[in-house]
Amino acid sequence: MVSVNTRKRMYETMVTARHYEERLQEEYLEGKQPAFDISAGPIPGELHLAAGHEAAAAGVCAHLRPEDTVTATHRPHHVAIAKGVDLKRMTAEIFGRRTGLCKGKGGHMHLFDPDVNFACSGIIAEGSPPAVGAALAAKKRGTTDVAVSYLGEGAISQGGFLESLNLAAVQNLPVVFVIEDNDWAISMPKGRVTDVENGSQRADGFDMPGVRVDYDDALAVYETAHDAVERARAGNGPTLIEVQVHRRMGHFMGDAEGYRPKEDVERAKRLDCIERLADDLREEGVTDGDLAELTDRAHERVEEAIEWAKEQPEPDPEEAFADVFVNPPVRGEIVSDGGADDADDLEATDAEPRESDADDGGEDR
Amino acid sequence: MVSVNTRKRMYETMVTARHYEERLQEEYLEGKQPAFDISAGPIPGELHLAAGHEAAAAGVCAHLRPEDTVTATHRPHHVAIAKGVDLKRMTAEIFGRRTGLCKGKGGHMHLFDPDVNFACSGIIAEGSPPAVGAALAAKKRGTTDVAVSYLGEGAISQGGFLESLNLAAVQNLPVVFVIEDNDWAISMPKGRVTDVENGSQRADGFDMPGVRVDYDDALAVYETAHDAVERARAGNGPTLIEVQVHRRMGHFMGDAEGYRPKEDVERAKRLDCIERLADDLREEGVTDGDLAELTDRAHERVEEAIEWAKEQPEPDPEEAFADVFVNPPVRGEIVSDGGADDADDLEATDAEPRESDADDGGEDR
Amino acid sequence: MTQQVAKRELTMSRAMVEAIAHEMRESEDVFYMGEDVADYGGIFDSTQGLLDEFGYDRVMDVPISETAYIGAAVGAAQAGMRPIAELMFVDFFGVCMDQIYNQMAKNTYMSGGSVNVPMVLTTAVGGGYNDAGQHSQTLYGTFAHLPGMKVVVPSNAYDAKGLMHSAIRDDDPVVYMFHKRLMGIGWMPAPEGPKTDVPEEDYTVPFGEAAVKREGDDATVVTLGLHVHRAMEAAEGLADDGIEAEVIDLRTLVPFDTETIVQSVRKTGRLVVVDEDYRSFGLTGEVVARVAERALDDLEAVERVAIPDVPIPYARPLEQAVNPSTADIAEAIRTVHE
Amino acid sequence: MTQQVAKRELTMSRAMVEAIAHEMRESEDVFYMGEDVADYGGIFDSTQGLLDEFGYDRVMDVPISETAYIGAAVGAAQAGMRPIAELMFVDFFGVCMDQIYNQMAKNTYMSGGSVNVPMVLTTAVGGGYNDAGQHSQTLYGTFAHLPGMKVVVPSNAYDAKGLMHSAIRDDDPVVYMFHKRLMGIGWMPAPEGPKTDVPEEDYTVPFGEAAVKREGDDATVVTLGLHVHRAMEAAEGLADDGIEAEVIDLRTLVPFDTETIVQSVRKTGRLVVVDEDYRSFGLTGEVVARVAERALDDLEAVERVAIPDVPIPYARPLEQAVNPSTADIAEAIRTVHE
Ligand SMILES: Cc1ncc(C[n+]2csc(CCOP(=O)(O)OP(=O)(O)O)c2C)c(N)n1
Ligand SMILES: Cc1ncc(C[n+]2csc(CCOP(=O)(O)OP(=O)(O)O)c2C)c(N)n1
Ligand SMILES: [Mg+2]
Ligand SMILES: [Mg+2]
Repeated sequence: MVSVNTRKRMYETMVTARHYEERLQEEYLEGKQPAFDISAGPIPGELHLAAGHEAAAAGVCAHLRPEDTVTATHRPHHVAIAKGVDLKRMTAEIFGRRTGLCKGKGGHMHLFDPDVNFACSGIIAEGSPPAVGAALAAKKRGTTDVAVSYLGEGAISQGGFLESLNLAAVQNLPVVFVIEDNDWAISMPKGRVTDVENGSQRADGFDMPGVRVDYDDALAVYETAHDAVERARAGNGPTLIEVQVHRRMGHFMGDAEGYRPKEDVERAKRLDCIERLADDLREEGVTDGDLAELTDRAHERVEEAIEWAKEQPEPDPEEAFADVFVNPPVRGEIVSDGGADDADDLEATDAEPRESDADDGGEDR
Repeated sequence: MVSVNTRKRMYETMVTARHYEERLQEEYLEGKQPAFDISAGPIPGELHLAAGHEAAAAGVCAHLRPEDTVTATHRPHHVAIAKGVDLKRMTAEIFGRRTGLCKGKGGHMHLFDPDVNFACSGIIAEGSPPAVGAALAAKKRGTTDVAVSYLGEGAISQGGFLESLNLAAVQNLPVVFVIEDNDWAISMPKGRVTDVENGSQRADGFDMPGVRVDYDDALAVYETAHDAVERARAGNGPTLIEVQVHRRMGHFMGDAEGYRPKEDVERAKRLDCIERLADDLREEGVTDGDLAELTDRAHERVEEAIEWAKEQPEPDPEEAFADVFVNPPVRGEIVSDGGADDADDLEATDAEPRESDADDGGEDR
Repeated sequence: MTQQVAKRELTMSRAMVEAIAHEMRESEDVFYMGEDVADYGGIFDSTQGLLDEFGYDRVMDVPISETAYIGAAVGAAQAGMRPIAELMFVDFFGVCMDQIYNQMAKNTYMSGGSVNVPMVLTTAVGGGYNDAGQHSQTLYGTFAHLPGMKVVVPSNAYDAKGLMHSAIRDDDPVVYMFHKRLMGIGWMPAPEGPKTDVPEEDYTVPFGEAAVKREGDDATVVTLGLHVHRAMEAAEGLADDGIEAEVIDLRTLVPFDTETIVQSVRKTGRLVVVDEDYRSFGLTGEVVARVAERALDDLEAVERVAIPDVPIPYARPLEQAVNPSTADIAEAIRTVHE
Repeated sequence: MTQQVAKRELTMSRAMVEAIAHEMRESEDVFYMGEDVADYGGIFDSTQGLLDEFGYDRVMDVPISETAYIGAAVGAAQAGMRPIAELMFVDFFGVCMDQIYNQMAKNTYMSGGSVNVPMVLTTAVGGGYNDAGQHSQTLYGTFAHLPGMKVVVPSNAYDAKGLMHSAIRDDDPVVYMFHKRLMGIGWMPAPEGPKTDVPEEDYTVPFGEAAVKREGDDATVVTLGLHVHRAMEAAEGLADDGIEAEVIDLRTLVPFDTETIVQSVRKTGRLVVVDEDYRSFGLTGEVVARVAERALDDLEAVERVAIPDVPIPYARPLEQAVNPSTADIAEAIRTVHE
């Protein structure tokens, strides 16, 4: 049985994530009017939102401690929020600010928060091997830390994921692989790219337990993840979980979803994991007032983070040349100018801050 | 029921392959005395012999036609022989001669015989995707050709193989994947690198049939392969087969096998698939005289091939610069000298044939 | 004579797709494989409209498993077909390079020419829209360094079509790198330059011939892809100051047209190489070295303008600091001209 | 004063392993992962003897799945350990480059330095023993081109040990490329050069400092790895004819010691770059370009000697034709000297 408190916490996490995505969407589209220009506006570049995926984040991460590692995908915000990533600095990163988690170098697909051992990346299944490595480190050090590797259902055919299953299994490592099955990999429906309906079936080929949660019920996810995480912590090895989620938006902002049947979009919106959990909480006697309170607090936190982020300074151009190494070479030269000249001419050439305007879409607009 | 004729043909193939390996071993070690020098002798470089694997080659390839594609591994000779690769030109290739299958450019790990659609390569699982591609071509063209991808049991954890299973399955392609399980990947026993005892279990994760032949009985392989190949030809999709074989020698020539229990070597030698098939043939009424005749013919063919190969000319050094492209650029320059100078100075620099001596182990001996 | 020949301006993506469609009509052997190439039409419009005409069998969506499907293209090509396989972003090469460089590129040579691999690997390159370090690279040098693949980089619609015809008809593997910012994608505004007149009929742009986009006596600017347009802009700007730069668009990296560059440098004596790839161990060094080998006596000054050996950062001021701008190029030209 | 300090000559592999063993003794965080690194001791002796002292947990055999285990090393490194992961042959990079260049190399930068990846990727390079196109490459340029990894290439036992200590202690990812022909492996005879005196105690060879192996006024030969020994041999041979070549061993590619090379060329005026990697878009071009940028006026002649942009062929006469020999180097020195 999942306690009401836990349910409420998950609810708040999910509402935070949902509101965060909605607000990012607004911010993202600002400055991309009237014509959509990916490089314009306060948040340029690709933006992959996870509205409809929240149950998979909250239900799993509810079991995790800061010491546990999570590697997320190109669609990372809900998981980051559930894992406890610093929301302000994460937002600042997404807005490309100097005080962002990565000083503006990573952006929304490359959020790193070592305080809670969270990372994500933009290449399909790329996070699986490092998660296995974090688990390996835990095993070597004799801790009870676990690692969770998130993937989309489109990633279950990628070699790096499949190799990771085997390595985790044979080394008996404390890893939980979590597939968020939102039915689509950009425009490709699951059935077009694999014969298995149940992605957790991939585990069968590696003698690893595989479990599927057929509906995005945060409580079912919570319970399934509970077993997997406990199994891992107890030194009994990895588990593969697939969770059915729903993609409420396009693959990335700007995706018109011409390939997607309208009913499928509607269905995804109808099957709302947050509504489902709210209903459950009501059944448990939680009042609408209580829920509204949680929601308000969540919204407030999101607003605060976005407000804070937007006040943060942009990085100086010359910061682009730092951080390639934490231990930069002394004598050997690393080219560190933007182009034309030698390192010692840095000030003379590219490092002079160019005009940078938050609404400027770059050279070729 | 496998006809006696088919059994005899398989026997001859297997004896040919075995004798071939034994003779190559002799030739290889010649010139590597007293101290083993990998770069010396008539066959330099790595040499991976497949003695003990013959049943997996003969039992599968007995079902194949020249139009069918086979991609083999770094341990390819037995499969090449079973597939009907030109033995003389293959041998010339292994001896690095100009009339070899690849004009001396490929060597023993890179044998290509387009006449029978055979290829092999030296990177683990690298042959699987091209085999899937050949099968895709067959499907697109509406032929009944199939493709067979050979792998070692060590390869079943490699991403390229696992991805290929999925692609073949979802496209329903006429491919048969054949794992030769010789218990070892160089020095690593199977149990150290994967949790599954039965490699064909990998198929389970992709909704593909997987079958294991638990002992290297050519007849059992033949029958299993029969079903798989027919299934593929009929358009019913791929199959994964694992065959237990035995590694009678080191991983490559020169491997002292310090890591391998002596009993395991002895066991591998005791469990001889050729002896097994001979016994079977005797039970079917084939006389020792008949078997000797097959053996003699096989040995003769091998001797002829080796003799022929050794008479073949070595390539000229300047041939090294040809064949990068079949359609070499006209105007755009491709650097085609061995080093110091421009293309038009070719004669003046490296293309002048250097001393090349078949017993010369190269610059640094 | 009152009738005017209607000129047809196409975006680079339309031109590229036109060549593909033409070749697909000509031969059943040509087909396209990639992620999101069917219904979506290619994330960067590289297959826009093809599904309607050719159907799912010839415009194939494939699982996200680049090793498997690019390797499958190799196998199909060796079986005599002429596949086009798309690597959505060149940045993803790391998951499938083995099939690309060890099979696609080497099988012809390693087979002594008995096998050939007539396939095209298309891939999107380039940054400038804040997509960060895993989605903004060009990696020109990485591909051109490894032998056995022809490597082409169109900078405009005319070349895009002609190079695509050449690529599909070529009996060798061709890596066709198209710059996102040049494609004319609705959501990613392009400079005007890449949109050019494009003949309706098929034609080829031969490999190994660089294009002199602008003549000048004062400096030679060698570049490719997006930066052809920035170099042209820089050159036009400097013309006001009486500095005349010659701008050369490499168009193909393998084969490489050393001759055109050397001739130009013999005239100008000054070389600026502009590249959107990482600066060290890549294209810029190669161009300088080829000129130094052939025309050292004529070479008076040299500058390289490229990504300064850092991963490509996300935030706008940071990315702008590392991606060579028109101003950077102008400054380099001034420097060599001094 | 009658007592002599006993000198210890070690093979390069022994020296490399000695450093690893030392660091493993110092810290539980250091461990080694790779194929055949436990019982076998590394196909090229890179872990010989380590299993006996440290056991299977710290000298780990792993499944043939380079993406998984090299990526796992990244994860373990980010968790604060100091893994060493071995890619058996550098030629296999194609199956796992994503984890190497997109994670290991970029995570420090992309995290703004909040994460670092203190791991070493060891890998065997080089040909000359007829192992053909998939097992004979060096790929120096491929690794050095992509930012975020330090890249080192020892040419002798002393450097091998010192560079390994530096690599393991470095807080950044280091690619440690050891040339098979230098390791002193029983079955692969090596030239004598790489076997050197090696102190028992630990010491570091700093990154970014090339070594002048031989002084000379007539030409500068820049090279690395195996070809340091060929260049030395060529230089000694030419000394008889009165030509004195300066031979520089780069030792590390990232960071790169431009200064030492430029100083030498300022003196000699002539540059020969010798590389066992492919010629174009790689190391040779980079060296020439760096010299051209800094010392163009002093540069009178330049030659590149490298693998001529063909895959590496199998047969002995063919491989010898493409792998730069002592004679090729001597000829190049003569050419620039003329
Ligand atoms: C190796 C690789 N191939 C392709 C891509 C491009 N890509 C980014 S997201 C995506 C679809 C992913 O689908 P899925 O895994 O189901 O995750 P979702 O986006 O649905 O959350 C693709 C193909 C990539 N980033 N990396
Ligand atoms: C990607 C890759 N990794 C590692 C190797 C080195 N290697 C060559 S053969 C081999 C062992 C293969 O074992 P298995 O697949 O069982 O085949 P077997 O040699 O037993 O026939 C290894 C690790 C390689 N060639 N390619
Ligand atoms: Mg999905
Ligand atoms: Mg094996």
